[in-house]
This record gives sequence, C-alpha cells and structure tokens, in this order.
Amino acid sequence: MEKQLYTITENRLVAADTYRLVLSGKGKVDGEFVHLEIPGFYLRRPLSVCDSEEGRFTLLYKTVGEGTKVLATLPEGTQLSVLTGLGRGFDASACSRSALLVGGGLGAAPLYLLAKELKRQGKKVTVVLGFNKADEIVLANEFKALCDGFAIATLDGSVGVKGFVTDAIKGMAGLDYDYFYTCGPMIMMKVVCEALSGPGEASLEERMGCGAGFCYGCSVQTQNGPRRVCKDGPVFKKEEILW
Amino acid sequence: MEKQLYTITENRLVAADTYRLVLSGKGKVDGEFVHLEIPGFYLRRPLSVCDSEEGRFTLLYKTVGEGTKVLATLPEGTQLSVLTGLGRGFDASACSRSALLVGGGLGAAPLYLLAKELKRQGKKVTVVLGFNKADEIVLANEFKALCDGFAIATLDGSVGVKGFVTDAIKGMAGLDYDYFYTCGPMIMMKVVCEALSGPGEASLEERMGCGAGFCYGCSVQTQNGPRRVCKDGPVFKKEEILW
Amino acid sequence: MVKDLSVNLCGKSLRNPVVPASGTFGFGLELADSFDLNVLGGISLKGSTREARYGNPVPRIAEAQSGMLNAVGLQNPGIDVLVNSKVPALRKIYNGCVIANISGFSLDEYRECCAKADTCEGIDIIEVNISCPNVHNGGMAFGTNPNAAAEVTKAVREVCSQKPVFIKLSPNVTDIVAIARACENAGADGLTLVNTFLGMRIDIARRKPILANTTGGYSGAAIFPIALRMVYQVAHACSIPVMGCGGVTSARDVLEMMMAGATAVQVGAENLRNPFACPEIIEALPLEMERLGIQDIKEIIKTV
Amino acid sequence: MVKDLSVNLCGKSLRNPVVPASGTFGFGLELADSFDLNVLGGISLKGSTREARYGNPVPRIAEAQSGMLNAVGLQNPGIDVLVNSKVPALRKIYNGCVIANISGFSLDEYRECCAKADTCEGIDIIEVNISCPNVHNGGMAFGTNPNAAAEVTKAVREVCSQKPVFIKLSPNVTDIVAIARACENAGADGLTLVNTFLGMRIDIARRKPILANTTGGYSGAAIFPIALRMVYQVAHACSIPVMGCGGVTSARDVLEMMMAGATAVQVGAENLRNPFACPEIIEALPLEMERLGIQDIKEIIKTV
Ligand SMILES: Cc1cc2nc3c(=O)[nH]c(=O)nc-3n(C[C@H](O)[C@H](O)[C@H](O)COP(=O)(O)OP(=O)(O)OC[C@H]3O[C@@H](n4cnc5c(N)ncnc54)[C@H](O)[C@@H]3O)c2cc1C
Ligand SMILES: Cc1cc2nc3c(=O)[nH]c(=O)nc-3n(C[C@H](O)[C@H](O)[C@H](O)COP(=O)(O)OP(=O)(O)OC[C@H]3O[C@@H](n4cnc5c(N)ncnc54)[C@H](O)[C@@H]3O)c2cc1C
Ligand SMILES: Cc1cc2nc3c(=O)[nH]c(=O)nc-3n(C[C@H](O)[C@H](O)[C@H](O)COP(=O)(O)O)c2cc1C
Ligand SMILES: Cc1cc2nc3c(=O)[nH]c(=O)nc-3n(C[C@H](O)[C@H](O)[C@H](O)COP(=O)(O)O)c2cc1C
Ligand code: FES
Ligand code: FES
Repeated sequence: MEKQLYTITENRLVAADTYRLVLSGKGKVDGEFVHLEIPGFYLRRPLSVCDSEEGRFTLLYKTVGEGTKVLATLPEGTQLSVLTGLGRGFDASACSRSALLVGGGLGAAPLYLLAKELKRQGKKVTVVLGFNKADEIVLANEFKALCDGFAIATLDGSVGVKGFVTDAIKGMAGLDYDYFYTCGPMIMMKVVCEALSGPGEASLEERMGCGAGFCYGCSVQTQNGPRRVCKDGPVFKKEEILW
Repeated sequence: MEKQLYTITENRLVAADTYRLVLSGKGKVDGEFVHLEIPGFYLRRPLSVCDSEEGRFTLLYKTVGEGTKVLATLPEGTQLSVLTGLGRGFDASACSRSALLVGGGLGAAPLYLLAKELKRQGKKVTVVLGFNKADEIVLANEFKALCDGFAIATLDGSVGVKGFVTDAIKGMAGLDYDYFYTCGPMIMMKVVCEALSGPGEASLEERMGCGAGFCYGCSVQTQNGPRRVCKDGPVFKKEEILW
Repeated sequence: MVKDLSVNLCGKSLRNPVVPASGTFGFGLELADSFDLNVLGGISLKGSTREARYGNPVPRIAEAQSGMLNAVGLQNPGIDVLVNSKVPALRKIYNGCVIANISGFSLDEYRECCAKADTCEGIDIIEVNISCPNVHNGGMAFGTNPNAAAEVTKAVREVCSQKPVFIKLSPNVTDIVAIARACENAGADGLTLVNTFLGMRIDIARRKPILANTTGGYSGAAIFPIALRMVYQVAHACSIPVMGCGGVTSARDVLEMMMAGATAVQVGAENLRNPFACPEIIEALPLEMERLGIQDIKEIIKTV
Repeated sequence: MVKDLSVNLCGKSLRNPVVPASGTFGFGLELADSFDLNVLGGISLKGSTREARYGNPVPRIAEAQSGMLNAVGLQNPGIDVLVNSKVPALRKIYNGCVIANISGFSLDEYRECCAKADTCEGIDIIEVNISCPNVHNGGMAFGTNPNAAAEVTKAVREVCSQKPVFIKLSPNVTDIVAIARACENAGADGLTLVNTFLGMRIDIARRKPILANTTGGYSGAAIFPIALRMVYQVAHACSIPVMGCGGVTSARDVLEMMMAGATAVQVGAENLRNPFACPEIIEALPLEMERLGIQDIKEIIKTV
C-alpha cells in the first residue's frame, strides 16, 4: 500500500450521473481499487481501477451520495490523496483459454483492466454488460475494440438485448469459456454465479474504513470464515461467497 | 448584518507575518470589522476594516494561529463568506477639531479608516504608531500622506523614537488634540488611556462566537455592566473600560 | 409540489420544525434586522435565571475541528426582564412559537422562574434547562441524576398550569433513557435533547486552558451522531414529544433527526458560524423532501 | 536541536508517546509492509476475547462530518491465536512496546484472557477494554459502573503478576473520575481513556440505520475536546499514568493531550483515514516542540 498525491487531468461526465476520472502521478498504479480522499469528507472512497498505465490511471464513478457529488465538481489540476496497491483482484491466470466477463453498471470498470490483462496473456475474451438504459452505457467501444465477443443487455431494451445480462448470455450462440468473472450489483452477481456452470469469481462491495485490511470494518462471512473485502477480496471465488 | 461572498483580489505579505487582503464584492462594506470564514475552520475570524470603498475593502492581518496561516495561503480568486456591518466603531463626531490616533501593531488598521473619515469631516489628525521593530511597520506612508502629524515608535529604536507610543507622544512638540482614539494591545491601550488627559476611546479585542451580538460569547464587564465587544463595541469610551 | 412542513408540539402548531436553540439566537431581537424571524418554526430564547447574571469571565469561546466550546455561563438579564420586556418586544415582530428557556440553582429558583414564564402571555412553551455544564452547583447537577431530574420536573410542573413544559437533558450521562423516563413520569410534557458536552481545549503555546472557566460546553456538527443516538433511544422509550438538538447543520440533518424520533429540531452552534443557518435550512427543506419523496414532514417522525 | 521524545509507562520506556489505538491498527502485521513499525512508541493490538469472534454483521462503518462510527463488534481470532501466533510474529519485526487489548463477556473470560497475556513473552502491557459499546452484555456494561469496573480490575490484577494492567474506560458515563478512581483503588497500574462514544447515523433515503447494528462507536477528530477534558479530569484525580486517546490527529493534539495529563497518546480512527498518520505525527513532533520551546516531551505531562 502506498499513499500519494495525484493530479486530476480529466473529470468528465461520460454517461448518466457517471464520470470518468483520470489521475496523473508517479509510477504505475497497481491494485484492484484505490482509496480516494475527497476534500471535506472524513473517510476515503473506494473506486475500482478501470485502466492503469505508467504515470496515470482511470476511474469511472457514479454520483450516488454526498462524496461522489463533490468529487464531480473538482476541476482539472486538483490534487487528491490516494491510497494505491489495494485489494486482491481478478485472477487472470485462473482462466486457461477463454474467459467470459459479465458486468452490471459500473461493474464494467474493473473488468476493463482484467480484459486487457487476459488479452495480453493471449486469451479469448467475451464481454457481456448490463445497464438499466441506453444513457448509462459505459466502455462499450473500448471493450468492442479489445475483445473477441461483446454483447449488451438493457432493462428497457433501448440497446442490445432487452432484459438482464443472463438474457444476453443465453442469446450468444456458441459461447465458449472455461472461466468467468463478474462485477456488478450483488443480486446480478448472485444470479450470474448460479446460472453459469463452471468456475468463476465475483467482486464484492462493502462499506469500508481503512480499505487496507487492518480495521476489520468490511469483513463478510464466507464459506471459509470471515474475509475482509478490502484485503482478502474484493474478488472471491464463486464457491466462497455466501449470498 | 449581511452575509456575502467576496473574492480575494489581493493577499500579499506587506510586513513581517503581516498580510494585506483586498476583497471585492457588491456594495460598500460598513461596520468596524468583518467576520470572515476561513475554509476548514469552524468559527469565523474577526478582522478590522482598514479601508473600504465601493466594491472592495481592505484588511490587514497577522498570521498568529492556524486560521490566519491558512488564510495567507489562499490565492487570488478564492471566494470567502464574509459577515459585514458588524461592530460599533470609533465615533469621529466625538472629536470637535483635532484628533490624536494612537495605534500599536495592527491596531493601526482600523485607525486608517477613522483617519480618512476625520479628514473628510475637515478635522486635524495626528497619528502615532508603535511597533516592535522596523520590519513590522505598516501603513506608514498611507498615514503620512493623509494626516497632519505622524510619528513612529519602535521598541528596538530601528525606526523613529526608541520606546513605546507614549514616548513618541511625549516627544511631539506642540501636540494639540481634543479627543484621542487608540487601538492595539490591551496593555498599550491601558497605558495610553491613563497617560493621555482628556476624553478618548479604545478598541477592545475578545474571542468571538457569532460576532453579531447574539451569543454573548464576548461580553466583558465595564463600568456600565456587561457589554458585548462585538456589538456594543469593539470601541468603548475610555471611562467605560475596566482594565 | 407544495410540501407540508408544519408540526405539532403539545397542541401548538409550528409552521416548520426548525427552532434556533437556546443561547445561540439571543432573544431573537438581536437578529430581527437580519431576516424575517417569521420564517422560523419557533425560537428558544437565551436561558434565564431569577437574577441577572454576567456569567463567566472571558475567554468564553474556543474552537474545535467541527464544533466549538462555550462557557458563557448563563449571562442573562433575569426572568423579570425576560417576561416584561424581551418577550413583549419579540412578540411585536414574531408570531411563531416562543420558547422560554429557564435555568436555576435551586428548586425554588426553577419554580419561581417557571411560574413567571407560565403567566407571560407571549410565551408558548417552557423549556427547563437542567443541563448547563458551565455553572457550578446549577444546571447540570439536576440533569445527571434521574431523581433530581424528576424533582425539578415535579416542582415546575406544579407551577405551570397553562403551558407545556419541556425538560432539556444533558448528554453527559451514562443512561439518558433513565433520566428521560424519570422526567416523563414526573409530568414533563416534552423533552429537549441534547445540551452541550463538557469539553476542554488547551492553548499549547501558553500552556493554559483556552477558556477562563477551564472547561466548556462542546457542540456543533461534531456531536450530531451522539445526539441522534440519544434522540432515537429516548423517542423510542418515552411517549412524550422530543425536540432534537445537537450538531444539526442542514435540511438533511433535520430529516435524519426527525426519522430518529424528533418532532421539532433545534439548531445551535451553527447559528454562530452562520447567522442565516435557520432560514437557509428551512428554505432547503422542500427540495430535500422532494428528492426523498416526502410530502408531509410529520409523517417521517420516528419512522426509523 | 535533538529532542527527547521518550516517555516511561510503568517502567517500560517508549521511544515516543505515540501508540496506534486498539482496533485501528490490526495486529500491526497488516501494516508491516507500509512503513517501519519500529518508529512507533507502542502498538495496541486489536481487542481479543477468549473465543474467536466474527463480530457484527456489515455494514459496520458509517461516516460523520469529522469522525466515523464503527460497529466491528470485536472481530478477533481469540486469545490463543493472539499469544501463540500474532504476538510472536509481530515481535520478529517490532521491538517497541506491545500492548495486548483484552475484552470479555464475564469476569471469568477477562481473567482467563489476561492470564494468558500475562505469560506471553512478547507482550509488555495489558490493556483491559471495559468500554466496547458494540457488543451486548459485554464490554461497556463493566465500564459504566464504578463497582463493576473495580471488580474487573481486581479480577485481572490477581492473575497478572508480571505485566502492568491498564484499564480502558468508556466516555459514555456521567462521572468518569469515579470510575477511574475505582479502578485505581482496585489495583490498576494505569488507565487508557477514552473508548468510542455510542452514536448512530440514519440513511435518510432508505429510512434505516446505516449500521446493521443500529448504533456504533463514534470516534475521530470530532471527539477530541471531550476526550481531552476526561484525560484532564482523570489525570488530576488519580496518580497512575494515563494513556490519552480520542480524536488525536496531529503532533499538536499529542502535545495538548500530554499537557492535559497523558503520559502516552493513542491515535485511533485517524489511522483509518490515513494509514501513515502515526509515523507522520511522530515525524512532526520535534519541529512542533522546537516551535513551542519544548526540549523533553516528558516535561510537559500534566503541566496544565
Ligand atoms: C472495492 C470497491 C470498488 C468500487 N468501485 C467503484 C467504481 O469503480 N465506481 C463507482 O462508482 N463505485 C464504486 N464503488 C462504490 C463506491 O465506493 C461508492 O459509490 C462511494 O463510496 C459512494 O460515496 P458517496 O460519498 O457518494 O456516498 P455516501 O453515501 O455519501 O457515502 C457515505 C459513506 O458510505 C460509503 N458508501 C456508500 N455507498 C457505498 C458502496 N456502494 N460501496 C462502498 N461504500 C459505500 C462511502 O464510501 C462513505 O464512506 C466501489 C466500492 C467498493 C467497495
Ligand atoms: C474586533 C476585532 C478586530 C480584529 N482585527 C484584527 C485585524 O485587523 N488584524 C489582525 O491581524 N487581527 C485582528 N484581530 C485579531 C484576530 O481576530 C485574530 O488574530 C485571529 O482571529 C486569529 O485567528 P487564528 O486562526 O490565526 O488563531 P487561532 O488561535 O488558531 O484561532 C482559534 C480561535 O481563537 C480566536 N482568536 C485567537 N486569537 C484571537 C484574538 N487576538 N482576538 C480574537 N479572537 C482570537 C480565533 O478567532 C479562533 O476562533 C481582531 C480581533 C477582534 C476581536
Ligand atoms: C453559545 C451557546 C450558549 C448556549 N446557552 C444555552 C442556554 O442558555 N440554555 C440552554 O438550555 N442551552 C444553551 N446552549 C446549548 C444549545 O441550546 C444546544 O443545546 C447545544 O449547543 C447543542 O446544539 P448544537 O450542537 O446545535 O450547538 C448554548 C449553546 C451555545 C453554543
Ligand atoms: C474500527 C475501530 C475498532 C476498534 N476496536 C477496538 C477494540 O477492539 N478494543 C478497544 O479497546 N478499542 C477499540 N476501538 C476504540 C479505539 O481504540 C479508540 O479508543 C477510539 O476509537 C477513540 O480514539 P479515536 O478518536 O482516535 O478513534 C476501535 C475503534 C475503531 C475506530
Ligand atoms: S476496510 Fe478496513 S479491513 Fe477492510
Ligand atoms: S461574539 Fe457573539 S455576542 Fe459577541
């Protein structure tokens, strides 16, 4: 874990209530998520790393509460204190040949970084994303450009398959994968883990204190006893999770 | 009392640990002092109005504690919430012909506004300022340009008379005044009020809550019972003050 | 959409639940030039005692990160000036709910002051402060023990035949529910909670307490979660109405206090930072209610 | 100028007075990769009970303006894992003062756990938590009554023949001095104060408490003035050393707590906002002392 100041180089509305935040600083950020200080708020906010390169990384966030609403007002050039190197992310090596990635809403964000890694390792990647409606869609072009298969489901049918991600998955002819990864609302991930045969993993969300494994504020019960979402997760194997 | 946002148009070191702050906004600020919100601090800070024109006013402040230190870091363009129209200031009409103004340190600040008013009313104005040493001197040129008589005392003798304001006053040949006004450290004002014959008034300082007369946090005992420094003062007649 | 902001406090209708807390709004009159007081649901006046009091020596104010300490020590001109001069003057310009806040150093003093307030026409509710941490042998001593709290309640209840009596409780206690119940059983019509927390700050350069009184009452945003918990516990243990107080700074805080169980909500130290806090909160309430789908503010009271 | 930062706690010398508070620094090991733990004066380990505990359901964390609520509920792997595995592992990388924090639901449990801690080589001081607000029938019940507090103190004192015993007090009480005195008279070697304040937050959109446990322990910068007042009162009423805790976030706060009477100072919730809070505070101390003309930090203890 490291604490560093990063500078906002982009903070822009990219979908309904959804912002793309690019932060610049030294080095290449690793970890599944960062813990971000928003000026005026006591606790940091955990946000998944969507993309990371030398000298900059990208987050996607939704303005759901007080903190993210203030974050959305911060101009380019603002410096933010960020904890990096947090979380145990998706295990790209668990997939031997072909992966299915299933995202709901902003759950798409960490899947993008995963997709890049899987492709780097020469694996086949199919991505299915679910959104409520067209104006919430993020990362569609990025995934399309990168991956071997891509589908979208929207609840209102405005884009892609009408319904849930599981409906879109059903509709994909000849879908073949040996491992799946999912991130999104709990209820979506539960349905996905139950519907999809074969091994896979899912990324959990919990209210956090430290974000770094030492306050035990985010411990959930799992098949293997209590596990800290921030340190032992946020990604857990499908079998481990008590839904 | 009014609350308004003002914009910093100048915030510049003008003497040792001393800053000149010019704030721009609508209208002409009146009142003896303003109550200024410094971002990140719970209570506002009272600062005397040193000069006030249509659309802008000037403060002089010393960085003594946490709040003023942060204030000194704020760049031009920063907006600050300010309460204006506060305090009962010096009574220029109490002087009939010729006034003596005695300031210690930044006590000089509100005397400048007073001097301008006295001159506007066609009165003779003599100013004596005391400082610890040369690098703390403020407003000397401004007062010199405006007033009929001017002297400085410094404790270390680096500029003007060596010693206290009272030493400088003693040294002024043919000094004549019918009313005096003083602002500065309590001990200085006490000595001045005791040393100078004739009527006069002094400006007190106290830790404040509201700054506007309704919390009773700043009440001091006076010859006439409890008085709120922020509302009944900060300026009190010499006879009223219990030193 | 028109929102109903009115609440009912022991038969008295308030146009909205927002009330400046005692000691943080003077006698109302001090702010009459700043905004129209009639936007306020009620006003709790500066605490009054039998005799005029200067209060504690200065400094009486100290700062903390999200709050402040005060050791005003009940400066006030005495109950007679309150009922004969301050309240009549306020009544000329204010038609909302006027709450007289009464302190004392003995049962007799409480009784005498409350009796005077009870017969003063302009006063709607009597709020008995048994929780001031800034005076010795007075105030808080009565508020930290259920028996003593009940005694004061009984004493003032006997002399107040016309007006509802609210007892204002101290948060500096192990079991606020026990004290609240004791007051309820002794005849209180309502409860105000909380008063300030006993706190302290030191000037580390001078190596002296900042307050001349050494300690003071701590309040402001910092105490909100503790005050909220106490309002929640007491509102769920008692059946008389509660005025919630402690750290309220926004329309959202007002709604949170009400969901926890408050019928009306007092705003204290925030007025000192921002004299326009109450009108600004009241103005923000309808939009916040709109966002949360609340039509009638009364409906959210004690829903959590 | 070289500053002496060392303090002495019941015969144990600490290289500086700064100690991460129990529950806000895990077992130390979790942070070993982030900075060299040996800069720390001491470490108070996560609270331990006889059996392993999962603690309370999530959400366990809520936010407030200058503080946070936690309802972790004493999640821990049990005293045996503490003494057999956590402490030995920490000792391999840390040579400062190790403080075992012990909780319990009965006198027997306190006694048993403390006895185990007493014979564990790596532990320097035993800190007995009688003030956890987040578990039912445990912790805080013992800490809100002088007799119960004395009973726990006596019980653990009997089984701890080798190590100093600090009792950690709850701030949720009417009279903390009475409880402190009871512990001192029952044989406590020192006192830690304070633990968290019982608080609450509501999610006004969902109209539900944010914490699954409804209430939680409130701490962080917001509580500093109250904690400071309690440290001041207790340090001036008792003659055993006090570890001050509550809302400390800076070197200046450390000095203020020490002037109020603390011999060492614990930093809690601030670690959660900033895992590097303790090393940063320790680094800032010499310059702050320089500014204030302090050569030897010991000299300022209880000077106000
Ligand atoms: C590992 C992880 C990765 C995440 N990645 C993303 C992401 O990439 N994009 C994104 O938009 N959101 C993400 N979230 C959710 C995001 O953290 C919350 O939406 C955000 O903290 C809300 O902050 P707020 O101030 O707007 O809400 P408020 O409700 O005002 O916040 C109050 C407190 O609750 C916490 N909180 C509120 N909602 C959540 C939540 N859903 N999860 C965790 N804590 C919460 C806040 O962090 C804060 O401590 C992630 C959460 C976790 C745990
Ligand atoms: C009517 C009036 C007019 C003033 N005019 C000026 C001026 O023109 N220029 C100037 O430099 N200073 C002036 N002062 C003093 C100025 O208010 C303080 O220096 C300033 O508040 C210190 O703030 P801080 O955050 O740096 O100090 P901190 O010590 O960090 O502040 C902590 C708290 O103490 C209060 N406080 C600390 N010192 C004083 C003090 N001397 N007087 C009142 N409150 C204090 C602060 O306002 C704050 O509430 C005036 C004071 C009063 C009462
Ligand atoms: C400056 C000041 C003076 C106060 N005087 C009184 C008083 O006279 N009577 C009283 O019952 N409470 C008094 N209080 C307590 C407030 O009414 C209120 O209960 C407390 O401040 C908590 O609310 P807050 O956190 O919103 O400030 C005073 C508070 C402050 C800050
Ligand atoms: C997440 C968290 C967990 C805690 N766990 C314990 C504990 O196990 N034992 C204990 O004695 N105190 C525990 N505490 C209380 C702290 O040690 C400390 O007394 C309190 O938080 C006040 O200090 P602060 O304001 O610096 O946080 C915990 C506090 C927090 C925030
Ligand atoms: S948030 Fe602190 S352990 Fe996970
Ligand atoms: S500061 Fe509030 S009355 Fe003067």
